[in-house]
Amino acid sequence: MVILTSLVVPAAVAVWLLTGGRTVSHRTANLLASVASVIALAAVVVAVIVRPTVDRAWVPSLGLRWQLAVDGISAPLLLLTAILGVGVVLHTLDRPPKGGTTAAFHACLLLVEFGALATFYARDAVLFFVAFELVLVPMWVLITRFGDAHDAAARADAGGRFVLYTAFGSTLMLVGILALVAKSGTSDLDVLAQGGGHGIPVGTQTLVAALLVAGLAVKVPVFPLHTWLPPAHTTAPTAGSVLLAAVLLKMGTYGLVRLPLASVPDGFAKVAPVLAVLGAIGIIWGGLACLVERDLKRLIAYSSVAHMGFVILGLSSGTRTGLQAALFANVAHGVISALLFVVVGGLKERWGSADLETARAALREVTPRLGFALIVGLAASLGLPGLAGFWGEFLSVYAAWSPAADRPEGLFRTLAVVAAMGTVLAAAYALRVARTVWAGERTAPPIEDSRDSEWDVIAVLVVAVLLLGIAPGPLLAMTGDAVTTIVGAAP
Amino acid sequence: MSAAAVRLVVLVPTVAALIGLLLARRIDPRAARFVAVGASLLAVVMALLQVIAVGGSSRVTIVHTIPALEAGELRIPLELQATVGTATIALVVAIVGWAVQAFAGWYLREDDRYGIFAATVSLFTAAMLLVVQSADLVLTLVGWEVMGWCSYLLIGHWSRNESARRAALKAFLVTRLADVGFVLGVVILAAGAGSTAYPQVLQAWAATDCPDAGACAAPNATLRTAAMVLLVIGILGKSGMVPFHDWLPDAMEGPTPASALIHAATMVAAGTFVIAQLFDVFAASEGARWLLALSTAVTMVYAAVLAFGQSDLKRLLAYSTLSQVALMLSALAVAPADEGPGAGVLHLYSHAFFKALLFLAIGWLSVTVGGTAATAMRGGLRGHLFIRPAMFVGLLSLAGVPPLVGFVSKEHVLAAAEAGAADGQARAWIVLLAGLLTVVLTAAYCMRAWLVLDDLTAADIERHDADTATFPVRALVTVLTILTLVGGLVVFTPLLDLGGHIGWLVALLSVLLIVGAGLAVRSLANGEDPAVQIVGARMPLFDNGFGVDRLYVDYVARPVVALAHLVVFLDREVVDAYVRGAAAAASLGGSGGQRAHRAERASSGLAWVVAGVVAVALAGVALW
Amino acid sequence: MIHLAGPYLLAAVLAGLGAYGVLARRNAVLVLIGVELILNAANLLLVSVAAAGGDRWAAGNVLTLFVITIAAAEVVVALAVVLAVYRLRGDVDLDDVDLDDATVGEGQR
Amino acid sequence: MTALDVAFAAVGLITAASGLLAVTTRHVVHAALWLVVCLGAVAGCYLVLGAEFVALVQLLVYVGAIVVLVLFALMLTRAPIGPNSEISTSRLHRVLAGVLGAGVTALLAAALVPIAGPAVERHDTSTTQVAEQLFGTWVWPFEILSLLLLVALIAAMAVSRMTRPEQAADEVQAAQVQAAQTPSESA
Amino acid sequence: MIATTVASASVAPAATSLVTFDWSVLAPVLVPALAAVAVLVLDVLAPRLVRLHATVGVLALVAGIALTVPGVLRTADDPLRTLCLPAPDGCLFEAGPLASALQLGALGSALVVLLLSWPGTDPRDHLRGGPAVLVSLVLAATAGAAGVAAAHDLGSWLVCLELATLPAIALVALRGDAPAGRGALALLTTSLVSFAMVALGAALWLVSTGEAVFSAAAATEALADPQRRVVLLLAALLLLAGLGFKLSLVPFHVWTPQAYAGATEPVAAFLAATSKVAALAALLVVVRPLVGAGAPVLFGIGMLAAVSMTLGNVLALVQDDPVRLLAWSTVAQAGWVVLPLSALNEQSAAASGGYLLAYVIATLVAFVVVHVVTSTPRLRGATDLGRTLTAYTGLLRAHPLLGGALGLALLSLAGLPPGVVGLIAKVVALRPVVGAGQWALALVAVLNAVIGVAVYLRWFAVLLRDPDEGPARPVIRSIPRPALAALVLSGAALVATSVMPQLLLGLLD
Repeated sequence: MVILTSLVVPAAVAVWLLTGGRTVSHRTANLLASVASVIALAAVVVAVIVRPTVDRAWVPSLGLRWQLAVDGISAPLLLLTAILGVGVVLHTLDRPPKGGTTAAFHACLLLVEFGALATFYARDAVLFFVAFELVLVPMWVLITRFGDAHDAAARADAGGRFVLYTAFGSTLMLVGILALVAKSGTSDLDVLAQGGGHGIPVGTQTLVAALLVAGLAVKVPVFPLHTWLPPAHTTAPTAGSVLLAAVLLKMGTYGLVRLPLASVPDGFAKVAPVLAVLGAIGIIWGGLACLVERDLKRLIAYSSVAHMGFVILGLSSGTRTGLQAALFANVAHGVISALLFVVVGGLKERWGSADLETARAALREVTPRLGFALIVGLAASLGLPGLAGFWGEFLSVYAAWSPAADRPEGLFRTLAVVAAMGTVLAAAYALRVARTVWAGERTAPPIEDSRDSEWDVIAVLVVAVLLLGIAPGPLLAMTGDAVTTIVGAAP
Repeated sequence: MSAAAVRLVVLVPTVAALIGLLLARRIDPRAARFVAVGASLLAVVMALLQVIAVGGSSRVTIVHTIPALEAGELRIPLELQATVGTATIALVVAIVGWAVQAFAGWYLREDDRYGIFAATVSLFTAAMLLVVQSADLVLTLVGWEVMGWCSYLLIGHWSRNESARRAALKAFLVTRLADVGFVLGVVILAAGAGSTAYPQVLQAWAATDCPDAGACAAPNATLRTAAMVLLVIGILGKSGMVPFHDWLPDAMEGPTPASALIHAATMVAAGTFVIAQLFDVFAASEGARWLLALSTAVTMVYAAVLAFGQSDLKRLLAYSTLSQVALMLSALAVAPADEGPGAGVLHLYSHAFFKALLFLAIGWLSVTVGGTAATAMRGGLRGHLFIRPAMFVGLLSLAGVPPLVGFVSKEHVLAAAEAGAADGQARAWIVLLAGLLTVVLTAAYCMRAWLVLDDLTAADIERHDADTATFPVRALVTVLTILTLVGGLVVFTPLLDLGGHIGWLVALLSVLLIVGAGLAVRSLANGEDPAVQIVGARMPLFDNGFGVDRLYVDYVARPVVALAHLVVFLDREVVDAYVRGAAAAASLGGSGGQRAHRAERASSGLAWVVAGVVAVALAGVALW
Repeated sequence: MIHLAGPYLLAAVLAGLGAYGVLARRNAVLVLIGVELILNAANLLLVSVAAAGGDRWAAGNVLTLFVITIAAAEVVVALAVVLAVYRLRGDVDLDDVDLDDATVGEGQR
Repeated sequence: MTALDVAFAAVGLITAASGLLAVTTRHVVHAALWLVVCLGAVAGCYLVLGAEFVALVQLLVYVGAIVVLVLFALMLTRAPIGPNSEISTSRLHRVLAGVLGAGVTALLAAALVPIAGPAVERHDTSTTQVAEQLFGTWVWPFEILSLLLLVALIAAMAVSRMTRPEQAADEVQAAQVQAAQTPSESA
Repeated sequence: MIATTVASASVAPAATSLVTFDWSVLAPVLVPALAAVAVLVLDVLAPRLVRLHATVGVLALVAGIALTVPGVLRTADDPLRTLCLPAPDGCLFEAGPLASALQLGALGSALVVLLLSWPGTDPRDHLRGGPAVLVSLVLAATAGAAGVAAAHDLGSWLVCLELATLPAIALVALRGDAPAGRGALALLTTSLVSFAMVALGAALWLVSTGEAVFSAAAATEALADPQRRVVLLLAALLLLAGLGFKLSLVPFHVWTPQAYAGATEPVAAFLAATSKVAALAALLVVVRPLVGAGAPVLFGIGMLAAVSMTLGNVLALVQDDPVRLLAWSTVAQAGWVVLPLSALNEQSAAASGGYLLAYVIATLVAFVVVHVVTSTPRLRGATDLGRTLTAYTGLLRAHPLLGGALGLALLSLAGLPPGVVGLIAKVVALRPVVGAGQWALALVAVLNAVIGVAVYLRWFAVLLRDPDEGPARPVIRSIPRPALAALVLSGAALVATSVMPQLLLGLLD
């Protein structure tokens, strides 16, 4: 019931906004969306506590069911999505969208939230795919209609890239899912996870795992499938960037945990070294790209590539620690990148562009709040202990150093070293940004500091970054049991 | 009681930092000052309580904090510990922290960002105390990294100066680079133990004889060496040892209280304590000890030489820190395994006092003379009846004149080296020789500093001290002076678990060397700055650390940036080329197909049909 | 007694000729002739099955009748279309390219 | 070689030869006339194969109706009398067409000849049998066929009355009248 | 002549009955067939009541739709049967769920086409022959489509297939201008050749199996004999090729853009929907006995599918005329339709049918909107502006109903939610392919799914723009009521199947 509430309310309000409520004022649309997202958040919170399940037939011909549940792996992501769902709506309050109607903007936000929640709830492989696709069009609309007002061509390009690239990935994933379902005879993720791929030959498992991994890697994104991300982030409106980084990318890693890792572990073990190498390359690649990137939003997008590299590395290690690390880093990156995008999006609005080469007033001097938020975000991004980013990265390196028995140890240890080197690059680019934007002697031209809804959102995110950093225990405990069921207890 | 004290020692400054952060934006700095100084005093009280509670027992008290983290196979207990050693060092740190807070309250009274500075110092102190009290590798790492970040903030406090921004960046990046080693070392140790708690790690890795061969597997010696080498790399970075030494002098761009904090008892010395904690494992890794010995031996001499030639007295102190920290680390590198890390820890203890004293004194002085350059400070002490003795004591202690605290600890270090040499360790000879050389050089630059500061020929300067410094500042200078004077008595208490002793022969030798060096410098000075006399025109070379910064830029920074440009190029032209290529191919195919279908002739349609049938049929025939 | 190879071979030849006729002619009506040849090849096969007694319900014969009738219906419509096109364009050449028309694909209509 | 085989070979040769001429001749009208010969010869084949009713229908419908229609069409579209190279496609095109045609023949022959087997007893199907089956088993397609013929007629009439678009406006009225007349004509 | 033959349908069986007759089973075919004749008769009696003809047609189709329901409700193992011969020969007309669902699709799409071409609603309406001809041709072709779905024997299969084809040629030609002539000519020549191939294929089928029915038993027997197997495969390939023309599979597709562009939009919709249903229905009849035919047929179908979807998508990507875009999209979608057949397992036929129906619904909605937009007067600019994509600029805001319907249709065709039905259809189509382990084909399908997304989003992006950016803002004051009905009908089907895909897929099993 609560699960359905958290899904139906945003979806219904979105549909109404798209049909009946097309002409409502910005305030009304925002109020409605706020109410919807808050209800969804409340329902998600209840669902995370109560852990109800929903199981209803939807398309019996395909064996497709509305099979929804909450477990330790999805709970943090659900909470993250619901909280950010409220956050982005709140953030929009003071900044009416440009490029289309406000109703459409809010509807798109709610639809993305709806799709992401459904993805995280889904316990049926095919339903997962359907939900996975749900977010594409609203996100695409956000990018192409409501994105960077200056450059229509860039919007179209970025939106097209986003939707085509991810559609490619998800269709590939669909092939993998269908192969999996064909081989194992069920699309129930829980049953698949329990089966653990028994009875499927390793060769087939490997193929299925490769398909699933390749498909999901686009969404994560894993090097070299990441080139859609920077343009998408650069052009998307702030709310879109936040959702993209904090929610959409997580769907990829979540899918990796749910599908290949849980369902065809033997096959995944074969693919994992490749994936891990790509993850490590992503860490270095993203970090290096950030060192010379001129556009602040693109820079943060590339840093996302690097951070997701840690998640991938943890996932590939095949240990419980690795999985825990990945899940933690996933959520942490969600919060951190959301914070950074809110700040940077705000800066882009104020500055008119996000080019780092343009000399501007130091944030520390003229806008203490934005400056503080930025430096917290950067510190968390470089993996400073006590902030959210640290635990996932540390545990990820740990997991890579001591991978599961069936992984090539030497390779993974090398990757652990590479990943650790990546943290230096993270420090370098984070401080590069701090040095050019945050610190400095300039006080002109002044810009307005963060206020009202924007500051509220930032404050919540800063608190979340701190909480996750100081007390990682609850989150780790939340994922602990579920991780054990997937990877299996230690030998 | 003791558990609460242990927790509070760490917690009080942390909370102070958070409160300070909230108060930071108040215009009136009094609230911030009150919180910062009050909390630091409270921390001293707590540390004192802890010392009392732990007393002379050799027991290790484990204290729980937040619940342990269960990260899959890895258990992270997140516990603190209290032993006599940790309690004492914690007290030292707390005292230095208080001194710095109290001093900063006065020193930065005009600064519009004092609040945030005070909060950062609180956090810095908390992080160091965490490192000291930690019974868990991860907690150590947390404190370790937070210190690094705080040092970044503190060094870059005056970020309106480009040089401060650069120095902060450099400090953080260099230490961060070395921290890769630290993190990996921690990871390897934890991976071997399945836990990050010190007891488990020590048990798993120490070279103790296993009572029951079946119950515990012998630790992998290669991995152990790797872990410890990596750990040492991290420590070299944080402590500014060669080859990571270049950031530390630049860090003088920060406000003097920050320098005092960084140099005296916290960040640069933290490595000593970490190795001391892991000494049993460390002692068994020859490779790591060699690395540490070589690096510290080079650093102590090199830094001492550089210290002598600095045109800026604050930088002189910075290089002296390098040299002294190298000394304390060298003790760990060469001390015989059964003697333990006591000598190094003792030097950490003593260095904290006299270096804090020196920094605060010089900071105070700089306020009155308007700079820290040797030329500006010339004769600066003449008007300061209050600072003059403090500075004198501090420099003597630094030079290692008996019976000041610096003498006691330095002799312990030398004695450890001697013992190591007696043990047949080749590296101990190196360290011993370097140590003696350092003694000479230290005496020389201390003498130089004194001669500059107390230059009798300089014009008499008005007495400033009475009307500028506040009471707390005077109090703290007094306290630090006293501690520097009598701190050496600690060797007669059970507070520091010392395995060593003073080698009287070496002590005598070093005293002679000190006196000789001092006299030599004095005579060479000839009423001028001795450095000008000796180094002369080569001073700028000394000032920029023999151009090491350039090397970093040319051989590390530039290649990395070049690589980054390459990556961006590849990202755009190769990785993305597939994407653009696919799009281009699709539209090219589209327009090509369009052209092929442009005529749309019915007969070509027919040709297509028949050709298709034949093709399909032939394919079918070929395949049946 | 009869060998079925004969009718089969003839059907194959007729079908090949029809295919050639379809492809080698530009005039719509002549294309129609090729099509008729192929249809006759089909019919020949149907009848030869009937001759061999290999069918039931007189299928060979009946289907031949059906094909003939359908062919007739087709021819009627085909000729109507051809006439109409001829009236519109003045010829029934299949390769005739009306340039104004050919640009339709470019969306400039 | 049975007698029937010989007879079939004779008729078949005529069929093949006339079919070849029908698709290769440069005279438009000749092509239609060769088609008449070819279709007539096919009717002969049917006779040899013992399907006299089909042969009759072939003569009546094909030769009688279809070819006449084709000839009419050729004349109505003012097809030139006499040799005309423009009715064929280019030489290259024709060579390709020839290859394809030969391919079709080869393919079919290769597939069919192996199953021809030895000589079989000719199985005659009487007209009565055909009629019984046609109105018994095959009555459903037969009825649908009647609808097909009707529709083809209607469609042909409607289409062949097309005029140029500029006359369209006043055609609407006329078309309705014409549509009204169509069924009665066919009936 | 007509009157008598129709009458004989009811009289003859009684006299020489070899087959049984169950009128209710035949009704989905008979009702539109009779209505086609009735419209012609009405035209004679009351030529001025043009609306009446259309009404009769609509009523007949509605009745036909209702009459398919019993067949839909049956299971695949127990279809409705009629025209049965004494055992062991079985029945010549079998309406199982799949066949009935396809009949339903044909009748439903024809209903939308009739509503769209309602007399007097299109100012450009100058069709030859008047409304009655159009209505009766549509009805006749629909009857053919419905008939071929259930046909089990070569005779009715051939006749029904041709009944579904011939009127379509005439329908294209009816518009009476040069493009229509060209389109009709292209369609005509291709269809003639294709019919020739189909006839040849049917003859070869009879040669190899000795049966005039598409029976699995006979086919299996023929496949067991190596020599007959070759002939049967050749027959199958020829039949496949002939039907490929109707389905617009590459390389039999060339007529498609020409004919679509030349015909009126309702007729194009007919070609895109009803005609495709007939073709697939015919194909399924052929393919089902061939389960077990193995590589050659599978390879042939797979190749056709891969090439069709690729070429169709790539060319659709560069089209600027919405009708041509939809034409090329038909080519691409045809590839998707036959994709599952390349696996030839028990899921394939239903998967193929399911995909086709989803496509038909979406494409009908698109055609309805295109028709409304092109037949609507504009503020400035020429009347045929509706035939460029820019004419749809800002349609979502300018006319939410039309824009929303078109948008949903495009997303369904692209296979993106909220067009869930398209997405589910892709799942359905890919499932047998993946199940059979045809990875290369699956990869091609994946790539084409992406290009397809690009194709339809390109148009969808235009809908999203600001209406003022467009060259000539369409002034759609009111949609003619029949067109509105068509829009509501097809749109409702699209929405309903998107929310509950089971409504569609449930028809098939």
